[in-house]
Amino acid sequence: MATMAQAIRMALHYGEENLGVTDIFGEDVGPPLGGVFTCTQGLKTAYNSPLDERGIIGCALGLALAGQRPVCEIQFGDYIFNTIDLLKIVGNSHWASIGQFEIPLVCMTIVGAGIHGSIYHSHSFESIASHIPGWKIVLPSTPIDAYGMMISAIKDPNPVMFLYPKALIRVKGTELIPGEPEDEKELHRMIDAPTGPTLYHIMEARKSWKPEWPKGLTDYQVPFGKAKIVQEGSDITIVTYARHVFMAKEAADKLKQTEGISAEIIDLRTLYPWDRETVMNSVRKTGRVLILNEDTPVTNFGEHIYREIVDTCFYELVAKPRVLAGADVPGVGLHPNLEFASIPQVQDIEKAILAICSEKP
Amino acid sequence: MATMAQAIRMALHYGEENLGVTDIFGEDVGPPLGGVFTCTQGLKTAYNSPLDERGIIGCALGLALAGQRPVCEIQFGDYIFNTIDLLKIVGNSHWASIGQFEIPLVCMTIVGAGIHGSIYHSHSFESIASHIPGWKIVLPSTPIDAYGMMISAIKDPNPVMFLYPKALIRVKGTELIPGEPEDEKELHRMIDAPTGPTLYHIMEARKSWKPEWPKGLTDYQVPFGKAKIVQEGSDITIVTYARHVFMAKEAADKLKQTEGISAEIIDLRTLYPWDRETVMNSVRKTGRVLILNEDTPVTNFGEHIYREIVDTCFYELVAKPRVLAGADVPGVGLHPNLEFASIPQVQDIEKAILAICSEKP
Amino acid sequence: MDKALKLKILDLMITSRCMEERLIKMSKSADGFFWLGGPGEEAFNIPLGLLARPGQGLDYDYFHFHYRNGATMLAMGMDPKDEIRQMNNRATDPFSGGRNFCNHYARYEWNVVPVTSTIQTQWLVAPGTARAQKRHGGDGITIVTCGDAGTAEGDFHIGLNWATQPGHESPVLFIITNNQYGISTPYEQVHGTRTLASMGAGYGMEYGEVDGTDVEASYAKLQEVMAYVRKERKPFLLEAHVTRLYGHSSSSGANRVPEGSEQDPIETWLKKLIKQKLITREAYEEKFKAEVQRMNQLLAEVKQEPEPTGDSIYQHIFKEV
Amino acid sequence: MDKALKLKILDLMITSRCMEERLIKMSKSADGFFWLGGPGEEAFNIPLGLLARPGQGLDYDYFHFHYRNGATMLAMGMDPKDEIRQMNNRATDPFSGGRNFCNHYARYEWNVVPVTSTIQTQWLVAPGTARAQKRHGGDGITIVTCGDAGTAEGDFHIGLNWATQPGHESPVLFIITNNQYGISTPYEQVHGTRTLASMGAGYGMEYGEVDGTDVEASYAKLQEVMAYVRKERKPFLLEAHVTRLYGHSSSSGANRVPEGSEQDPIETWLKKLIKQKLITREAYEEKFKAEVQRMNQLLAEVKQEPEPTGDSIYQHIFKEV
Ligand SMILES: Cc1ncc(C[n+]2csc(CCOP(=O)(O)OP(=O)(O)O)c2C)c(N)n1
Ligand SMILES: Cc1ncc(C[n+]2csc(CCOP(=O)(O)OP(=O)(O)O)c2C)c(N)n1
Ligand SMILES: [Mg+2]
Ligand SMILES: [Mg+2]
Repeated sequence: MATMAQAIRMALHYGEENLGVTDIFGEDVGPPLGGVFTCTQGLKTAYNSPLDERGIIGCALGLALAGQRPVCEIQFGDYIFNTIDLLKIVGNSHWASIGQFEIPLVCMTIVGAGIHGSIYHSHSFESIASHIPGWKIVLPSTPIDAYGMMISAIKDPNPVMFLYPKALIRVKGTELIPGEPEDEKELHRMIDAPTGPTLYHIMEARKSWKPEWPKGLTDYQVPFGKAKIVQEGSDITIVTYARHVFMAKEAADKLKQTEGISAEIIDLRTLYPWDRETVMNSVRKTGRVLILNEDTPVTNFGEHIYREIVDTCFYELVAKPRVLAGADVPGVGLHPNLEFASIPQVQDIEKAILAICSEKP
Repeated sequence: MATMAQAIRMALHYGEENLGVTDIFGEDVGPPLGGVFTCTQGLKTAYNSPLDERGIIGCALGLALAGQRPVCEIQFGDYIFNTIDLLKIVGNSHWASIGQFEIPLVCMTIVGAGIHGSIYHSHSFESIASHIPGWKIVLPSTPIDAYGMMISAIKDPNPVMFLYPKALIRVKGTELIPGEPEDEKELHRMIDAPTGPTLYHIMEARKSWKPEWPKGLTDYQVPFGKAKIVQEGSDITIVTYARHVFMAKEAADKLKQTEGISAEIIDLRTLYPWDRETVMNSVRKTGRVLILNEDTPVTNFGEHIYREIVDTCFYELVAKPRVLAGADVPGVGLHPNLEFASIPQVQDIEKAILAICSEKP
Repeated sequence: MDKALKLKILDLMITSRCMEERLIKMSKSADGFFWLGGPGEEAFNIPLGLLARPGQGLDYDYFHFHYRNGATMLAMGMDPKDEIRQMNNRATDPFSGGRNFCNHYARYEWNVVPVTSTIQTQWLVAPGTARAQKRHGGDGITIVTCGDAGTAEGDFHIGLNWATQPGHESPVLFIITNNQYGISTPYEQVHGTRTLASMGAGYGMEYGEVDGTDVEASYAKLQEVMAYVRKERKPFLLEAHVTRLYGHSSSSGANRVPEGSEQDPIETWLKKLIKQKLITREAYEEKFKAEVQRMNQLLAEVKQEPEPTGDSIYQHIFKEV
Repeated sequence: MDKALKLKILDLMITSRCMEERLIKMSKSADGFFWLGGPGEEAFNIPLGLLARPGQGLDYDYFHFHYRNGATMLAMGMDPKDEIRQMNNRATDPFSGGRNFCNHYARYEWNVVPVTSTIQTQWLVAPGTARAQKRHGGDGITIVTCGDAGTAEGDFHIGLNWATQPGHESPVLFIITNNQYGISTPYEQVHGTRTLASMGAGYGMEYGEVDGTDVEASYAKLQEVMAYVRKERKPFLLEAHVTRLYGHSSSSGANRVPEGSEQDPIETWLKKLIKQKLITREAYEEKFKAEVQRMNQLLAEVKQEPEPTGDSIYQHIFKEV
């Protein structure tokens, strides 16, 4: 099965062939590398930009204003924080011009911890992103969702922030993307650029390389604003996304066995607009909820979900809800002891579930 | 009584004379203007920087690293959004160097709506600011608090984000700042720079002008992390700050008269670290709470307070709490109809109080 | 320059000045809030508007304006009533529906992208429209303006850098209108070099200066550099020296600067045309008076138009799919 | 340059290379995570460290390093064990206590301010320390380094602009180590001009280039420009042409580039010293082998040192009042 990197690459290929994508650009996005996470290898409209995030967002906005359909990349979500004013402008241009200009722009950037990224390569971005009006925000956890949400992002005439998790970029999917060859070695042969020990070898190897795109790719979409119930359950609802979907699953599996707790896990997928209906229905059913993510805890996006849940289901909650988020510290330290203490781990999730489920109404 | 602008100016003067402030700088901060809101008139260490917010934060950090004590200004909080990466670095430098470097830096910037500031001069900053670890954040609502918190900010060896409200900058205080002359005309004569119809007149008038600083100014401090109970009450707690302290008061006064509702109003003053004790004690007493601010509502700082309150007082709340914040739109429109629809007004606050107080447990 | 053009420019100058002075009065009364605009820049901004090619799409020019380009918009054909609508924040304001400050244009049919209040960010959006134009072919160009103080932002560097990226050199006319001040900060306090234009050299870009209070010099220079940008599909950095006759904005009083402190380009042009016997001062004063009247009339009309409603804030957040 | 200095530089080169190669091996084993560093920059970075004046406070130099300045730190007197501690993220890492990547120094006693991973932000912090030095007097200067690709950030402009603000011109030695690549992006793809140094002209700043693979040229140039900055209290922009012998970082493999593709400054220097009969290749190889051994030994020792504990993340968020 395709990894998320391959899935994104195939969606971008579909986008440039069929959906009018004109420019895929960013730092190291074009040849020879095709992205530091390989998401843009072999794409015909991919090119390298100057090392300059403000220029990237600015140029993408200009392209969108001129009727193009750009997909720009900020190499690491960690390096998007010098562009917040520009993201505000991107988000307000349609509104400020009373609908005159459309801004069909996708900004993709990889987020979160889990790859020993140390102080400055472990940031989450959803809390600040969700505070910037005028953007739709997605954060898929699986390759097929990444494919389907990238197609939706490209088709949307509005700015879309396509976040994707560092920790899951190389994880293989469990569902075949429509059109993806069944044999993953075959997929590798077809679309992964040849590699080598150094950039010189890579440049040499790729001189004559051309990807062989799977023929049957479709415009399979995952609609915005639709969460996925990863597993049904009756005792507690876990609202999460990205890497923590899998960590929640692990914790829930364990507690199913040891305590018989039945957890319903919701993968939000779209963070703005998020799926209130699925979340509220679940909370109404279970009466207990854990909101889980890895961003720092003060003014955390999970607190928004939390507020909405309490506001909507206050008299239906049987235990006080919880937000489990990252530690309130200025960075994720490099040593695993530090990272584990900063980012919710499976055992922290277990503890939180137990605490909520053992609360007597 | 002094306005907030005068209060800040006097505190900065006290700081440069007695607390080692070395550099007060920013756009139009030095002569001839002394700040677009007059906060830095007549200060001996005030000077103009290039029009460049990134340079301002960067230079301030450099000065702090070199043992200086800078107070920098971002002319409008609205123009701080291109510096978020730098604010993160300022906030992590002490931590990243395991305590080797101190960062005694104050960044002052004016925030919020209420002066017909239109799309790009009406932003709140507390939600994003509070999501950046390593900073202390204050937002005073009165001149005397502004004085006392600026003194505290200067004395603190850590980065302090000194936010102050546009709508209140010219409002006179009701309490004399220690050392402030009793006659406000006298204060005006002493410390307000002469003005004129154009910049040319102003430059001419100020050539020979020198402020006459009040002799008795003290290092009166408002400690960080201490909220102020603006009025005591028993039916509902209103947690707010800045301009909305006064709007809450107005709404509460009205409802006292018409409905006999007794509201306790808390002016948070410090947003990080905020005064959990005062807030929780009040909520425990009233069982009802309204959290009120004007920032946009998704991932709003008020949602953090909300989460903490629900988490701490869940079983003591007799009605579901509410957050009343700005509208979820990309900007505050210029026409008053638009601004009033975007920012909580007195009657919106009344409605929210009524809704909470009329809820049957 | 033929006579008709000379007089047309004078007419546009009059309209522009009367419009701005109408706006200034509005900012001092209950008819408007914040004002800022371009009195002092007309001799440059009008030729710019006349030589530009407004229209929709890549065959036309794209405009990324600073907040002092009212005269340019008039020269491009804007009805001054629209500007008054924006100043009076009416629902009928065609640029922002009463949402934005005056001089904050957005006009899709003319490729005028939304003016933003953030200093200098337009400088890094401009290379984007220019890249699209370069790819499209034809001779449409991107025009972007800024002030002198704003060049201190990193975005100044970024715009020039992107427009000269090898393989992506693109047709941007970068214009700095240098009025010697950023609000209250004099040019010499914040810039170490005599000219900002010469910064272009570092990027291997063509650059130049012009006296932006001189109509003929401005017109000629703009003709020359636009032809270069249109043809070569490469950027040009132009610094125009202009004045700021009503100070920075209504925040700084919006009062006329003292006689003799800054040149009034309309007076300069008028004197020239009088000398050339193309007009008399009396005729000019007549025109001016009539235009003042017209602006008053336009305001009276605009004030009858609907206000935006509170509910309308939720419109146009997203384009419906 | 006397013989002793020449040999000292060679010794430092050996130490530096052996240290970096030790780190690279760690990144490929369980002993470390991400690596990046400076093999290929030694001929420039060591003279820089030797000529700099580390110490605490305004009388000494301030350092705002890029992430390839290990050789500079060694030349300034760093114990390679400290670098290995950081790579092994031990609690004993004196720079960050196991919190940060290798080559991310912070040393208060030497005015080495925390190295940040954000490209180019150091460029706008540097004018701050330099302003403090200018005010203080003496001849302490601020030294800031960056790569070629990073100069595309707006912060490049900002640093140069602040260091030349009239009345605030300050003693910053701005250094670009140009290795012709930003990760995988070749210099020619993103820069329209042959030299980055010449950008200094736009700011009225002195500037120059040097072959950073040549020890003597680097030493002489640094001596000259440091003397200028120390004395004139004005900035200088220096571009050093260097190589990148192990590619960008461990993310790109951290393998040695093919023979002949990039110059190894140690080999060049060694050949020169052999020619001058200051050393034999055998003696060099002996030294190198011994240094490899020493690094292994240091790692073995470091691995016995304590790890940071989870709880420690809450230390040093704020300085206690
Ligand atoms: C990013 C940003 N910072 C600060 C401001 C506030 N501000 C508005 S205009 C101005 C001065 C601009 O001066 P200049 O660039 O010379 O243009 P001018 O107004 O003189 O035409 C400032 C500081 C702003 N609008 N945007
Ligand atoms: C602001 C920012 N953007 C992107 C990155 C990711 N990144 C790390 S190193 C690098 C390339 C830097 O190239 P250059 O400036 O030439 O320095 P070199 O590594 O070649 O010494 C990039 C893009 C970053 N660290 N910071
Ligand atoms: Mg100006
Ligand atoms: Mg490089």
